[in-house]
Amino acid sequence: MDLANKKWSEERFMKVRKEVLSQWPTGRDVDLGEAVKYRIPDRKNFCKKLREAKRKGITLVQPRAGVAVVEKHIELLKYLQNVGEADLLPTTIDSYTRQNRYKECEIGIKESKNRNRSMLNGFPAINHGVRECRRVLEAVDLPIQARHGTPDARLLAEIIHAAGWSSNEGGGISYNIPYAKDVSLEKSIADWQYCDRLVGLYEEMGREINREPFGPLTGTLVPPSISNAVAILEGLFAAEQGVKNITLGYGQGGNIVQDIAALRALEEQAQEYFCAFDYRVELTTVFHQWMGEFPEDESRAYAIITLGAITAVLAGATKVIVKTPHEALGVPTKEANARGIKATKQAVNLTYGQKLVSKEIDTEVEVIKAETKCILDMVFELGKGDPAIGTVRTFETGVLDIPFAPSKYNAGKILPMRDNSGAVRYFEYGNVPISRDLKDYNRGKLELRSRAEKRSLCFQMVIDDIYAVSKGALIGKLK
Amino acid sequence: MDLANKKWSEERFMKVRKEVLSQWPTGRDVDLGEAVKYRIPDRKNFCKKLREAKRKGITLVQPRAGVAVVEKHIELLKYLQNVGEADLLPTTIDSYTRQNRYKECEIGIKESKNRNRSMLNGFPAINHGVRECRRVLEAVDLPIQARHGTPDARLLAEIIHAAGWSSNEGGGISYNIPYAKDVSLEKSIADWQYCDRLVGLYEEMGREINREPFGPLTGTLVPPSISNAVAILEGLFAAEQGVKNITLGYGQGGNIVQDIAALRALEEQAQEYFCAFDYRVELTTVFHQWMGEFPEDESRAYAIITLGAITAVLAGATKVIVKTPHEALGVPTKEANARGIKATKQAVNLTYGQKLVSKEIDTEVEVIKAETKCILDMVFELGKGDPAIGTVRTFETGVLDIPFAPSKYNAGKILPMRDNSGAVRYFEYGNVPISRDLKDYNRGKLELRSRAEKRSLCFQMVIDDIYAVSKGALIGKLK
Amino acid sequence: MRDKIVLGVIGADCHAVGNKILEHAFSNAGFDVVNIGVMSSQEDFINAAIETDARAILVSSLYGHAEIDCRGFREKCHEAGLRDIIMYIGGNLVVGRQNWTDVEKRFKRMGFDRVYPPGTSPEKAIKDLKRDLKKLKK
Amino acid sequence: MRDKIVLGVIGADCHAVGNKILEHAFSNAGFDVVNIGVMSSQEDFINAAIETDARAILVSSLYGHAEIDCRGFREKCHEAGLRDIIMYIGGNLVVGRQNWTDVEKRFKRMGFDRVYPPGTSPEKAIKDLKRDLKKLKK
Ligand code: B12
Ligand code: B12
Repeated sequence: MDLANKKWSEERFMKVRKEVLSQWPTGRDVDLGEAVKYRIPDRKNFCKKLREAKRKGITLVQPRAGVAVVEKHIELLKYLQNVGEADLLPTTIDSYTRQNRYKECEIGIKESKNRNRSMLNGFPAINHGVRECRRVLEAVDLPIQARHGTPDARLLAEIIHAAGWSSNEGGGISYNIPYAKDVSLEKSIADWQYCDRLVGLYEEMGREINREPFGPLTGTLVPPSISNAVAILEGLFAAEQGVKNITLGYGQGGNIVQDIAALRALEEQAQEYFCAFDYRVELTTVFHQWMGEFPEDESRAYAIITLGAITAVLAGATKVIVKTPHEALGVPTKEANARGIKATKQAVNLTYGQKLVSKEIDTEVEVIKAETKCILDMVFELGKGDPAIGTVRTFETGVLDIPFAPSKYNAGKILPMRDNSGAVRYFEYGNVPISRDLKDYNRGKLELRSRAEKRSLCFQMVIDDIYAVSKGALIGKLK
Repeated sequence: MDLANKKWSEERFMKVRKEVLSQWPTGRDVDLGEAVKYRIPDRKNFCKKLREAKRKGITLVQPRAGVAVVEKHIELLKYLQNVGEADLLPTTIDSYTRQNRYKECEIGIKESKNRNRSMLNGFPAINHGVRECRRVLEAVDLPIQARHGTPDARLLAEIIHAAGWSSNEGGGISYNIPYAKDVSLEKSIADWQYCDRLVGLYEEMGREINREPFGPLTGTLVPPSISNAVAILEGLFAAEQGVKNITLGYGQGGNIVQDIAALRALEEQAQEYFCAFDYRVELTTVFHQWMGEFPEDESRAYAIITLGAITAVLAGATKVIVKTPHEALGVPTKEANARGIKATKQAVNLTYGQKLVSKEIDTEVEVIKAETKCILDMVFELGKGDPAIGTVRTFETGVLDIPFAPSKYNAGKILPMRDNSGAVRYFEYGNVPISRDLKDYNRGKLELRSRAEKRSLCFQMVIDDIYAVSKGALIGKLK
Repeated sequence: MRDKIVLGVIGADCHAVGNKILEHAFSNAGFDVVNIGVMSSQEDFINAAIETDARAILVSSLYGHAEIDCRGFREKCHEAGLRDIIMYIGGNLVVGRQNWTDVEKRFKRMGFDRVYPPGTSPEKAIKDLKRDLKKLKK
Repeated sequence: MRDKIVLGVIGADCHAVGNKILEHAFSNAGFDVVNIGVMSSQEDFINAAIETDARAILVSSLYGHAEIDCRGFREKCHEAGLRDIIMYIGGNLVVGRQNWTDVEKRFKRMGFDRVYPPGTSPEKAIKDLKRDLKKLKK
């Protein structure tokens, strides 16, 4: 395998770059020299905002949003900024762009204009090109980040960073396995090395850019040690390519103690790995409000959103990504989106300065770190010390396994399940190399539920758990 | 003083009763013998529902609601039951009834019918009388509780219990000092002894009825030890008159640790006092979602409602009283009311089974209990062992003092303030006899805030704190 | 000389927090505030205004019964000889959420000079009152 | 003999959870499910249906692009000789929240026999499919 967790040479990068920029006509407009000179005010700089928030112990609030047509997208972002009072802006990229199907984007843009409603589920940044993306940034007063789900985001990264967007979400694992069906990890990890190297280059030329691996993966009952292992790996990949400002993330599971513990474990353990590899990175964290299925009822959605916001603060997250009361039904209107932000801001401000210290949290931190270490140890072992090679091999063997993921490069053998307090545990391990004692811990927790519900642990309980939140509870209990 | 915490003789009760029942024509329809025979199904029995919830560790959800006209009130309650999925029903009584101004109720009812909108802020149960109140109960499938704020609720208690409503909120302190201007405590405590004795009589005749002192008082920055002291006193008053099923309450302050601690302290300490006096009562708890000023924005209101619901569960409350997204603007429509319930139910079900154990909580429990004991010790001292007499004397001397209360029988000398984590502390003590070391604890916490905000502690901070939640934060910080 | 104003909460309404803050704010702003507190009747307001020779009556009503409580208030002021006293009202005036322009109209028709929606800041009313008093003095 | 059905998620759509549950539910209900998974093209569905001689095609689309992705689907089935194959579609079919009857109409016009709103339970579709198949066999 060609892959290695090794900083790309300038030669290799530039060679690939030529090809990348020719993938679509707008690639021609990318000019690195010009882009570095383009001045971005501090208030639109993702890294600066995150740094300040971390210093002050504040949790910033960021929505998701994107529509097909530039004017409408600007209107949307301004609304979220002015009415919603967002702290950071996103631009969610549409699904065709994510699959590099730019021709279909053209159709989507045209029809969106004709019908005066967005036919795309996001903003097709590549089709719009550098100039238009810059116009979006200039129209707002906050930093913009691209949020997507693109296995090969090389051209996208070129265009958005040239436009001055100072953060890019994604990673070679997290934007492949949950988002694609047959893209190999060799390819996606290499393609994201490109994205990271691009950011590294900008850093070397004096422009700060933030990178954020996508924490929640499939958003559906992911055990914290799985998503933390992936986040740490992607953090290492990014750091190796010269990325200096990294935000690692985690998606709300619903059990407050486990969620607080998971984010704390992630931050501490990632820092340990960065130190071990001597990477100097500025690390911040992001907490995603519930990424699984939502109920249709808006009042119920608000409750989930608020629980997420509160947990984010108690976990000490640098930012929180917001869901909306329309989540179950479809891409939210700008009004619904703003409502999600407002509820989140209120909750964040109500809990600002509050801390929870508890032995239970400490225990969960230890458990999550230990499980994560089981996985990462095996990654390094199979990769003979190289985490990139190790990642590919662990997925091949099902050592790393993401529940419910669509990719054929994912074993799909593990099954998660909630315990009796709603914490997500391992039910089936597949080949995930969790140690004996930790398996006992998981099993013990699940047994309590089994006893409480008077049913033996079974696949139906997993299904019940998937539906539970949207049906009004955390745990899929028998009535 | 005539008052004493002593079970009323039957003779005394019956003598007063004659007078009470003649206060308004509908009093004539109250027939204790008939009322005891009137069968109430288990599902409409407050005591049974609470007992079962406590056993299962569930937090029940109860709204507030009441309109002037019977048909509309039935429609409202059925909606909250069927669409809102409330677990327990209320009937909020209008403000004229609370002041025994039944003639004004007549006007309100008439005009409400004419204009086809409620001109009263609640249900005038006395004017409607036993038969109509019973019609309300028969139209629904859940227990009904009267919720009001009536210093002299004797006739009201007679009518609602005769109608089969199996719970009554209130107490001689909590429905006087925050709700009236010049009703003496001697009178209100005696009048509530009557209400409690009536419940005691029902119990003796085999009908279970729940009583619930009103925990939140003015709902505005009340230090937990003040409201807990009042709740425990009213619990003792009720128990002495033969009440067997008591729910003690507390209004959300906003700091999660303090709120959990306050409810735990209340339950434990009340139980200690009941034991000391050899009262056998079944004790449950109620947590009130934020009782202070709300923001007008509905999304923000949802966040407060949800935080309250979550805290209620973490605190182990037997039930939670729900606010609505319309709170800041006016009595909610039935739809808005149901929305508040749904958000609460979702939050309650998401957190069901979750527990928080922490040293910080334990410390706060100790502090609150110790402060409460300082106050109660003085009540017993001034009352020469009688808590009723002691209550009157402590209010006279400002030993018991409720912040922002309208009553002229309240000293109004204490001032509360939030500390840097949002917990409500004593800033000015007036004559509240908190011991030196506890004062140091309070002061220490406030000093942290003073330093963080770089302003010395002052009255403006109290005002800022009053407005804070409605302006989007817990603490009234300088920007 | 400081202008005298009568402040209070009308009817059977016990909401005391806003009243205390309004007293504080108007005093700080240079008014001589006669605060008759919660649960005050029309007569309480009128007597206080006559006794203290007040320039304005500031009525609060939070609990929703203001429509009933304020009926005939302006007329009674007239009868009592308070002819050009300024009358403001604010709070949560009606039961429930209603169209604000309708509510305002209703209360203006009842004789209030200014009618304030829920959540009005004291500062706004202070500014208005200073302006209205200046006009009156001219 | 168990009825064969083809199941999949159309277009560039990666939502896999519902697809896995549908497979489980339809199998349990006695169908022989050919699950082509996420990110399947019209051709993928058609080929699978032809190969397996399926009675029905069940299309999921969660991500909002179904209108574009399903264009001409029925016609292509016809061309491929799948003349009376049953076609269902469900999920979050359009971008955003739209009037459901409009959406349903739009997709029926495209040739789908049944169109399901967000959050439809598998049980509902299983019942419908059994009924529709029975009708077809008569
Ligand atoms: C989990 C999730 C994800 C995960 C998916 C992981 C994975 N690979 O499976 C992640 C985070 C990766 C993701 C990504 C995206 N998502 Co998504 N996602 C969700 C979410 C929260 C839950 C989906 C889910 O798993 N539900 C649980 C399963 C059991 O239910 P289900 O999928 O609805 O399927 C059931 C029923 O619908 C029905 N059904 C489904 N199909 C059919 C077909 C037939 C014939 C029948 C009878 C029934 C039926 O039966 C199924 C079983 O019960 C939904 C919102 C929601 N529903 O709450 C959004 C949602 C579907 N996602 C959405 C979008 C837009 C995206 C993204 C484009 C980007 C984004 N905005 O984040 C990308 C998609 C990229 C791509 N190329 O596809 C939108 C779609 C918007 C729209 N249609 O207007 C939604 C509605 C969220 C929203 N409101 O914006 N998502
Ligand atoms: C705290 C509170 C209580 C406490 C009051 C304690 C006390 N004694 O003060 C308690 C719990 C006891 C209580 C009881 C009741 N309350 Co209450 N209460 C509230 C709440 C949550 C906050 C009020 C408050 O203190 N605000 C803080 C202060 C600073 O603001 P404020 O009072 O609005 O006053 C400010 C402005 O309005 C303005 N202002 C006020 N008056 C005036 C006048 C002028 C001229 C001007 C210029 C400005 C002005 O300036 C003030 C200072 O900034 C409000 C809802 C809300 N606003 O969130 C409900 C609310 C006022 N209550 C309400 C009701 C109905 C009641 C009850 C009848 C019963 C019930 N449903 O629970 C009883 C009243 C009994 C009675 N006899 O009066 C309703 C009124 C409904 C309506 N109008 O449609 C409200 C709106 C809640 C609701 N949505 O149902 N309540």
